[in-house]
Amino acid sequence: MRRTPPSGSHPATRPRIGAGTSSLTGALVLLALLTFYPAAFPSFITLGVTIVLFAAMASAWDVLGGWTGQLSLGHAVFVGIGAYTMALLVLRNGVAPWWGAMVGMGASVVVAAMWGGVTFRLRGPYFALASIAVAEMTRIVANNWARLTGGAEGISLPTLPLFLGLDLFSRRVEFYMALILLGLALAVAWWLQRSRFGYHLQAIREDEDAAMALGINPTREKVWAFLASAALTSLGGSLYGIFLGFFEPRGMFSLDLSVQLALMAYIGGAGTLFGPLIGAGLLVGGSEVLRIYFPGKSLFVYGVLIILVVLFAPDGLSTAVRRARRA
Amino acid sequence: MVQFVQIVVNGVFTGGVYAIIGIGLSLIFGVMRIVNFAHGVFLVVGMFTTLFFFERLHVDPFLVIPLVVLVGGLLGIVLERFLLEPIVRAPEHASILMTVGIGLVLSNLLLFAFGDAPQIINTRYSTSTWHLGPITFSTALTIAFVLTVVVIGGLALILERTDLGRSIRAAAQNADAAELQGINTRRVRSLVFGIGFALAALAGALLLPQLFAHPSIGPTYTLKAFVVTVLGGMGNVAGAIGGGLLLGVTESLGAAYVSSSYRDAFGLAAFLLVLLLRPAGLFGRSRT
Amino acid sequence: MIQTLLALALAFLLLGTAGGISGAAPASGEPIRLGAISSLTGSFATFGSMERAGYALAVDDINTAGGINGRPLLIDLQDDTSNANTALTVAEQFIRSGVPLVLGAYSSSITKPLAVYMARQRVPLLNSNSADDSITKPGSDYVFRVGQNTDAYVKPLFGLFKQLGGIKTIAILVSNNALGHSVENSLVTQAKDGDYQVVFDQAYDEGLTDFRPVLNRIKDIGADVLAMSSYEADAVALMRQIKEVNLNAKVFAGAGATGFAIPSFLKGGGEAVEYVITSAAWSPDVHYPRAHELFARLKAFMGGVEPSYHAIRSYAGATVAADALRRATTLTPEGIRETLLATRLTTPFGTVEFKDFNGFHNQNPLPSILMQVQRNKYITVWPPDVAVGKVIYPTPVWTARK
Amino acid sequence: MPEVLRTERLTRVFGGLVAVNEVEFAAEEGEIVGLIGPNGAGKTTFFNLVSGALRVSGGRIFFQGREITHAPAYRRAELGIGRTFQVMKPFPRLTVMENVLVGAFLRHPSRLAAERWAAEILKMMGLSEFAAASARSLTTAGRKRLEIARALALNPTLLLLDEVVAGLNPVEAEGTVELIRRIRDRGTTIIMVEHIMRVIMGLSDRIVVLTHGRKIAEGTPPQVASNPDVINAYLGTH
Repeated sequence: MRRTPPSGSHPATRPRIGAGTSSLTGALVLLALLTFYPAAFPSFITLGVTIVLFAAMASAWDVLGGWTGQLSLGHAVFVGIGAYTMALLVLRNGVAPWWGAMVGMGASVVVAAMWGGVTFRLRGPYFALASIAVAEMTRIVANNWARLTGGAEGISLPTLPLFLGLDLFSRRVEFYMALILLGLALAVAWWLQRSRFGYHLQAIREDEDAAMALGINPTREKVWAFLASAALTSLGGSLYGIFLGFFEPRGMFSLDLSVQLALMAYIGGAGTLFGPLIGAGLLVGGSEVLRIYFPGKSLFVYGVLIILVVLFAPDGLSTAVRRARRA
Repeated sequence: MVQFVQIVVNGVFTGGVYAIIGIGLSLIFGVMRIVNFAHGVFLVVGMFTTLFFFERLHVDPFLVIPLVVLVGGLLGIVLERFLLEPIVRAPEHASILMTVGIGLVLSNLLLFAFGDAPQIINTRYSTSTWHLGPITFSTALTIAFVLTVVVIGGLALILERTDLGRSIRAAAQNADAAELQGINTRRVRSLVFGIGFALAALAGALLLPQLFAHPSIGPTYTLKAFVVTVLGGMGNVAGAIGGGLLLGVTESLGAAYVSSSYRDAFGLAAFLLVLLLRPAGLFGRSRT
Repeated sequence: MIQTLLALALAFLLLGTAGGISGAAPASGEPIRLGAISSLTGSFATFGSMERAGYALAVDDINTAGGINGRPLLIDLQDDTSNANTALTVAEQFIRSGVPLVLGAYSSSITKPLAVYMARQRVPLLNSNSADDSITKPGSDYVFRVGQNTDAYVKPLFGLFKQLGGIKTIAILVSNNALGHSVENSLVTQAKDGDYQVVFDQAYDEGLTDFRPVLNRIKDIGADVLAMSSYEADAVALMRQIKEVNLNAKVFAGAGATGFAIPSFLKGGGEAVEYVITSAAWSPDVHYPRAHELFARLKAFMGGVEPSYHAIRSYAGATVAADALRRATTLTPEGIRETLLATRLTTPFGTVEFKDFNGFHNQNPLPSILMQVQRNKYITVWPPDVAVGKVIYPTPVWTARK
Repeated sequence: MPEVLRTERLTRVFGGLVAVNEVEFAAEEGEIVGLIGPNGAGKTTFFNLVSGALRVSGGRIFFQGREITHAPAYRRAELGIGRTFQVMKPFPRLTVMENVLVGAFLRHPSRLAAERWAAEILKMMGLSEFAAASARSLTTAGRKRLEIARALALNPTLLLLDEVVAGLNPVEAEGTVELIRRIRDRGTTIIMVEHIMRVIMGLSDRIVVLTHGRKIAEGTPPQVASNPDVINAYLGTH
């Protein structure tokens, strides 16, 4: 499983340290540009919300999956907890959705702490398999525990209070909320790129034994990464719940959703600042294009794309592009 | 009591089929360290291959099994050569992504070729039964079970007695060491993936007379295969048999006496417990 | 990356022209465009192709007959890829492009978020084929349903039970999804109202389906009726295993239509599905005008594949939409909504009107029919006024069959 | 001289095999102790036990008088035990600088200070010109140095070096030997495993010999070299 090192060393052309400022500028410019999206594409705001929201959730996934190298295929659990906690508190207790989202975030963090505490002793594919099991069990419980979740028939959100005078059901409002969330996720990724904690996570990803020999407590750092990842994903889930207005356990806790988040990050470039964003844009935007140009064949083309990316850009597109630029 | 025995018997027979789904996955993981997310789709490919022969040539599904196995084996070898061999040194997530992509492509090819309606075939033994005292046995399931036992026995013989089997086991234990001993691990990987695909296809052929084929049903089987493999120990071929039987019986008893709506959860709970408490599987020796 | 962006932009421009269905017809002038959303790919694609056939033939017929007051009708059918996000994306584009009415979607799991969105946008949604009660109960002013809801599927069963007599206990086994639970709820409520005893009530997980343990339990308990609800292939597997474990009941009922009421049920199930009674939205042998003829045309359109009732309901949906467009004074969403309220139209599917009753809102109160499998054919046996055959009751025990 | 490391009856069993068998070992501050023995003698296992990468099966380990027998590896690194890996474990996707930085963060939480300290280490190890290169692009010699650099970034009291000279050409080897001396001169205690006798005999103040997991001899290089048990152990296995 180890990469054979190319022989011969060469001094690098440009140091990575200090590159943080330029990527920060890039992120800010990008976010600023995106604020014009609803005005530029008024008929495609829904698509925009989906892309930005999934980009935010994929970035959140990436904190654990990309930066820490712990492949989770169960992140839909946090999407589901975020959506359900918010919606159930709105429907049953009349709690405002933003407070509901906060409670959901808390619940997600608690779940992540237990989940991580128990399964982080597993390494490699075993952790991934365990995450599938946790997510599938959560889905089954949510599907059957009708008294808590409304069961397989799902729940809908007919009305929501105004948020600071804004209608949360307006696609424009949803777009900007998703954008704020994306900004938050990018900020976290930017910080990970250069902070001590971020380097700890990367060291764990690269080699857990070597990381331990350098005084890093992998379980503790992984759990922290998981908590951050879960909290952000959960916020995304709350927003996704509002966006859909109706949802059921089968969709919200689905393995498909978990795999999608991972795919977005990997295809764009896991453990990079913009990778998950690029991946989400490509997969969500791309499948809309495919739907129109290859009616009925979009999933097929999607599969071919995944294969091509793995063969020719195994570290993701953003990494491949950066490498091509350097060469 | 009779009913209990009946339910356990059902569980054992279903478990036999689960075992054969799991063995291929386990073998592939053991030698290649690849968690094959396309495994269920391979099974569906086997179903449709069988269906093709059944409908075009009007041959009994159980009689075309050698053909199905051959098709599966060849497909597996080709896939390995062109798509998995190039990324053999890449990090593990690459192989997971690759198999996800392969699964999507294969299931959509099936969709183009066979359409999206679920395909059900009706054979003489699809609903027939035989009896042993008060216990009823499904004929289709019995044939499937017997064939499973034969195939697993054959596979065990190959692994234990032949040079190929020794190469496979050596590669599974330590690829680098096997390479040093002059074993062509590249060839072994291709063969193993071929065998894995063939076993999944075989499972598809065995299941077709009782269940249905649909291009998008693959992931359900993939998940079952994961559970079986983890219960038995990833990479432990013999363990997969135990894992399959255990899953079959657990689900049967759970569905009958607890609740059928939690059926899949019982298997998953066992899966998680085994992962955490005995990562080498219930039937494996710990390697650390 | 730039190329992708370009492709995206181009796609945006093209969208809206893709997938339009309009017949070459006497009607001329600027076409009137409606949106339709269905699952042409993905897990619901079987039904999407049925809906497509229904819409296409309806547009043909409408335009041949002079269109909408002389203008041709165009139904812009877009694929939601069996995914709610996509359906919402498409709906937004429809609304922004000024479509006054949207038809769709197929699956309840997509129609429900779509309905929530359309109601907020104040553009009417005309649904033909989603069964879930909650779409029109409580529903909204902007959501209209042509097809039967699950309550309506279950109701005639109890009518039949009452007539047959000798039925006291019911066992319920449904798939563990929205449709299954919706049917289950209707069954439990109506059983209670009719003083029937529910002796077994469980859902099963879809997918790899070994029903034997559950069926053995039901066999142990014993029930006069086994009422089931399943998608497609599960229904066949279920009946096969019922035969296998030798589980007998006076009535085997497919209470939620769907898997029990489609042609592949007969083909795949063979003798195992004989005598099964299933609710159904429609059958080609019912006495509605042009029903037979339409069935034959749909079959031809689909290249010989036997159409299910979904195709007929989509046909009816498009017909109802055209009727509302003809009567509307203004072709605005609000105008169409108001005319839809006054709909009363006889279609090959049956009479369509939108009523408020029992908590339902803008729901077509058409009852569903019951069909029994006799000699591997569906024979309509209920309600008496449309029945073409007699129900065989009680179901012969397995050992007594040839 | 104060004692830095001591093991008492340290034992590790794998299945039926006793890889390290009741080994009594001690190292004093500022010492270079050589650990030698034929292949499979248990040297690397001994390192893994001391660094915490493996759990002990029996016996105790003391570091600066404090028992660390059951402390996890990262805790031992915090206390001041640095190590290199025989099978090198660089962080391949990180740059050489970042590799060292990860270790430097242990004593220097602020990024600026950590960077300064890492740069100092790189300079000392002669890796400065590769600071921005990715770790996977280094040659074997470069990686071996990186291993040492990363361990040094911890500012360890005790450094465990596992075959850092083997596999280098004579010039590179000479450089590394020189480095090891310099590290010791800064006051770091070093225990090293090395197959190249010339190197270990030249560097070590004291040598401990393991065979089949047992300590069979201990003493200055000349004492060990003339010990009949040691000669026998080496000749006996070849």
